[in-house]
Amino acid sequence: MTTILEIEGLRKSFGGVLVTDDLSVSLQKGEALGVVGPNGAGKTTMLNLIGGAVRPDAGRVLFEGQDITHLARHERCRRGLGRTYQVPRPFVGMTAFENVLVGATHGRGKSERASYQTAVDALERADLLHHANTVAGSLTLLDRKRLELARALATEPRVLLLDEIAGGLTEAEVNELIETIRALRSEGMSIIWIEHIVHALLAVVDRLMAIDFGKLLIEGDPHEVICSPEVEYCYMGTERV
Amino acid sequence: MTWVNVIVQGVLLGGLYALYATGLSLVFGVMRMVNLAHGDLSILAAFICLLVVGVVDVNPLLALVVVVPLVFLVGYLLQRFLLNFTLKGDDMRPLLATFGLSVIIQNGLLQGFSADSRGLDAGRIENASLALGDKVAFGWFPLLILVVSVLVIVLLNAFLTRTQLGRAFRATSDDQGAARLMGIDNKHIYALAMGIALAIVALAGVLMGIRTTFTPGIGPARLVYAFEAVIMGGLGSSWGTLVGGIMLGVAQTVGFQLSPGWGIFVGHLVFVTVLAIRPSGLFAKTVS
Amino acid sequence: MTGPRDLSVQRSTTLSKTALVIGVVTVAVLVSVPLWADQSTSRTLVSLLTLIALAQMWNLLAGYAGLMSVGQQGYIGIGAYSLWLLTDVFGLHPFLAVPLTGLFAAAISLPTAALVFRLKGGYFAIGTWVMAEILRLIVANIPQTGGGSGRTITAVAQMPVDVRMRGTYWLALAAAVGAVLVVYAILRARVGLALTAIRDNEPAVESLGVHVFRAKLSAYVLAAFGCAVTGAVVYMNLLRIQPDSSFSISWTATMIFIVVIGGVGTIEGPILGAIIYFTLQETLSSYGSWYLILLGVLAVVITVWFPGGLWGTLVRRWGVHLFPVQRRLRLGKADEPE
Amino acid sequence: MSLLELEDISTRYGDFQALFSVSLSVNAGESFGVIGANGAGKSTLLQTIAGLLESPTGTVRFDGEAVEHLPAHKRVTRGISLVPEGRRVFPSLTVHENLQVGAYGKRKGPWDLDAVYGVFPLLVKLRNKQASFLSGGEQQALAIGRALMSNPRLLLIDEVSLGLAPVVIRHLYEAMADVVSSGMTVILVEQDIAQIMEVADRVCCLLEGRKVIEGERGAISREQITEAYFGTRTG
Repeated sequence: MTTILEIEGLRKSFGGVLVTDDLSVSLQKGEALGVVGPNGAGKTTMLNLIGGAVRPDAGRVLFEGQDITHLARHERCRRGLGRTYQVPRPFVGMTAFENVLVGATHGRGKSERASYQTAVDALERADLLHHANTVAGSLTLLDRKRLELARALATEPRVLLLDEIAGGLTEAEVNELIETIRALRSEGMSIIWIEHIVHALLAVVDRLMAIDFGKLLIEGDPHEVICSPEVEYCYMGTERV
Repeated sequence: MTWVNVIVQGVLLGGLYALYATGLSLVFGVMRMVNLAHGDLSILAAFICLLVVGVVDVNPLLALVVVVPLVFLVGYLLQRFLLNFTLKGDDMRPLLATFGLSVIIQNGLLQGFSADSRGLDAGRIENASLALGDKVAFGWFPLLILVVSVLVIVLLNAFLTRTQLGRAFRATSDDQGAARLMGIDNKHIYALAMGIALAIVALAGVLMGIRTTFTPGIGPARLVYAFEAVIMGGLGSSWGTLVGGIMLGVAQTVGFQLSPGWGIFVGHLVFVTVLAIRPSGLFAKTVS
Repeated sequence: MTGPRDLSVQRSTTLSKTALVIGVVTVAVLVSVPLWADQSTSRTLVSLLTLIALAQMWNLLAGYAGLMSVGQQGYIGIGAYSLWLLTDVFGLHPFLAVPLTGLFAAAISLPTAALVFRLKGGYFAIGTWVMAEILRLIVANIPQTGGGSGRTITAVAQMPVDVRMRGTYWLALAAAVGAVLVVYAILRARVGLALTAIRDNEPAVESLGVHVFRAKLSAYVLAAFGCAVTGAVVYMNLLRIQPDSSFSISWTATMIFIVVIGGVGTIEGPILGAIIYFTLQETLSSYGSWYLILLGVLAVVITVWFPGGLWGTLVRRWGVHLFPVQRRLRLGKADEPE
Repeated sequence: MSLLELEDISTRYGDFQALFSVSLSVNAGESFGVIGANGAGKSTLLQTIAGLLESPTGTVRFDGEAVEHLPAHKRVTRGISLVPEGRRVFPSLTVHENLQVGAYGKRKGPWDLDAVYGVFPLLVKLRNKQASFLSGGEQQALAIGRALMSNPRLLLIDEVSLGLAPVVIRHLYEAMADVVSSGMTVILVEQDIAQIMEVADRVCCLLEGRKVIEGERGAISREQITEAYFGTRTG
């Protein structure tokens, strides 16, 4: 296996509070990596650092062997990093199809006509094709989450960053989503998935890591990690105040 | 005029700009809104003062007692019953509305007072000056303006940090939704902020009217100077705004000394330079 | 996953096809105006056409790129002064010089953007104003341009009147039709997709590979180009350039009034707005200040209570689009989307 | 007697309906728990009571008076106070100033700076610290203290435990037990069922914007709650 994404010694603080502290992770090609940790542990910041929404104070991000630490967000997307946001950010005035088309054209630098098929495929894989012509502003939460996924897929990423995509969904909806992500994984997509719903993660990921206070606590086999004292420690409690 | 003297004059002029800028900055701080009619409202205040002085023959400085509260009221009502409605949705709406307002005020003044130059006569203090040695001399009145602007900044800071209402201003600025949960009526706070900002600007307008002459059309330039002072000083820093105003004043005075046509231009040039080198301003609060 | 299939994307409606036909006929008639109408008619139409062109440019900035500029007068002034430079100084034929003025403005707009793009929202607005002022002050202080009192563009003034009038008319028509078509083409193209997405949710767009800065910059540069060319057309008629009037904020005020009245963020709005503004101007401008006060009140009332302007209100009520930028997906019968 | 009565409350955000004709009543002195999955409408319910939302339909009666037309700030002066989701302390104000702003409505009552510092002693040494530099648990304590400063008769608390370590949550719940025992009426929203079953006298569960179960703490079985929580029957 080859490493597709690697972060080395990432450090980031906001207003004096260290949210990412010397974090290093590597992701193999075709691997699905799950990330757990309490709220405020720095999980989303980690994705922001990888996706380029936030620049680190120290450390490097390597994608396919190249240093992308100082690349702008759109550049990273074009290189093959796709991401979804925890709170969906649809372009409310455009239809689902047009939303996805933004990713399909700009994410890959293709002409619009050449992107139609990509957009349709992305909608279909995210199970949103039946709402293609619905204005995004009137989609339900589940469909907005699907739209997030479809837009990211339309950029044809090699690494997909998922931020709590299952949060707020019902059990049945979560199960549908698991199937979708499983299918992506079996097609060879590399995935980093932050999620609170642990059973969803366990159903998909090859490897799990737990972080707290911006630090890596433990990583390894998903079941072992979940049962580890470190994870129990951070979920079940110690003095934090 | 020696260069030392030029710089002293510039610093004094900067006091006036800082006064304009403080109002602009207060409104932006509390409601993230830029009032494009800011300068025109200060000229409106100068004309109101002219009217007051014309009706009851008093010193314009005394007329401030009427003008400032009146303009405060105008600001309050304007925000409460017009501009508050533009704060929802597209952030271009307050700009468009205040731009329209600017055109209304300018042309209203033009209609009422013609395009002639006016001035306010405050008597002897206008021309009294103090000589330091035989090289430097400055007018008492420009010095008074600088003192007033420092005083306004001190008082405003004290208001914002020491009083319950001031804390409500800052709380609303931080998170208006959470502020409402504390029993704070954000619409009232916005209106008060506009009222206070315009009261400050009214003070600036009248002082400027005493210092120099004015016409209905010079409002936009006041807005531009206020803006340059705010950006140079750094958003959210009241003393930065004072320094920004002084820098602009000095740059313009030095420019005028070099060549009368280029004075304002040198001011813009200093602004552009700061924007290019330090876009967050000289004294920007660190983002937390 | 399925392979390629029968898909098509519908981008027009019956109404828009009708509108296209009417549009083509209208333009054809407009092209022929100088051949049969008198000079005052074509002179009047030049004013209307230039208003449409300017409003389209401002709408591209404010309505699509989210850039509230109050400094477009800077580029109009550049258009006026570079027309003089190209004709009187470099000896180019005025008709040839008009389109070239846009290049000057585009060149100036790049470093300007590098500065003003550092400012956001209302401060961006005042920043653009400062830039226009800087241009005005430079021009006013160079003796060669005639300084503060300006000068007459001799090469244009010395043209035979009927040649100048006809040429100016066709240039104005080209500017107006060109502005509409270019904005329309942009919105239907990839960059239009990006601009519309930026308008809806700017932070999310970058993660989808959109170069937000470049999209906004292209709109800004294009608007500078368009304003300069249109400004040059205007001065083909006015003949006399002067810093205070060529770089006057009232140019931008006009654009703002037109777009606000007509409806920001649509192509139809600025056209409609220009016609209304023009009618008001023709009937009421003799009232001077009162007329401008009325426009100000209109702008405030529309902004506060009818934010979509006239066309926006029509769209909300009847859903009409004469220039559709939609992309409706059509698939085979079995899985037709709702 | 009931202090708060909701009748037929429906709330929508644009095209999305978050609550479907929810009715419930809360008695004075009671602590009432609202549970449900993410997105079930719990926060929306609290925001509706607090008056933060634009146009809910239905009636909100507080102490016998209809308050649904009152804006949020006026409900505070009547005695309804919300500790919002995500704490939302004023980041640029100090801890002390945050508490002072809490007393903006000038309602009389037992809660003042001393009383709040008494319940949350950890805030004392932080009093001059800017709120943005506080940890999650400290911010939550501050948010609750700030709400208490308004001397509410009804305290609404949205997800105390969100993102906090169990020990911290335990501390906060201990502090809140003091508040409840002082006779304050409290509505707590939680995702964590176990936590709420310890504190609440009565609970209701929301599922996709509808109230699916309501009753005394002892009267509902864990299975009933799990079923209501995940909607396993409705699937």
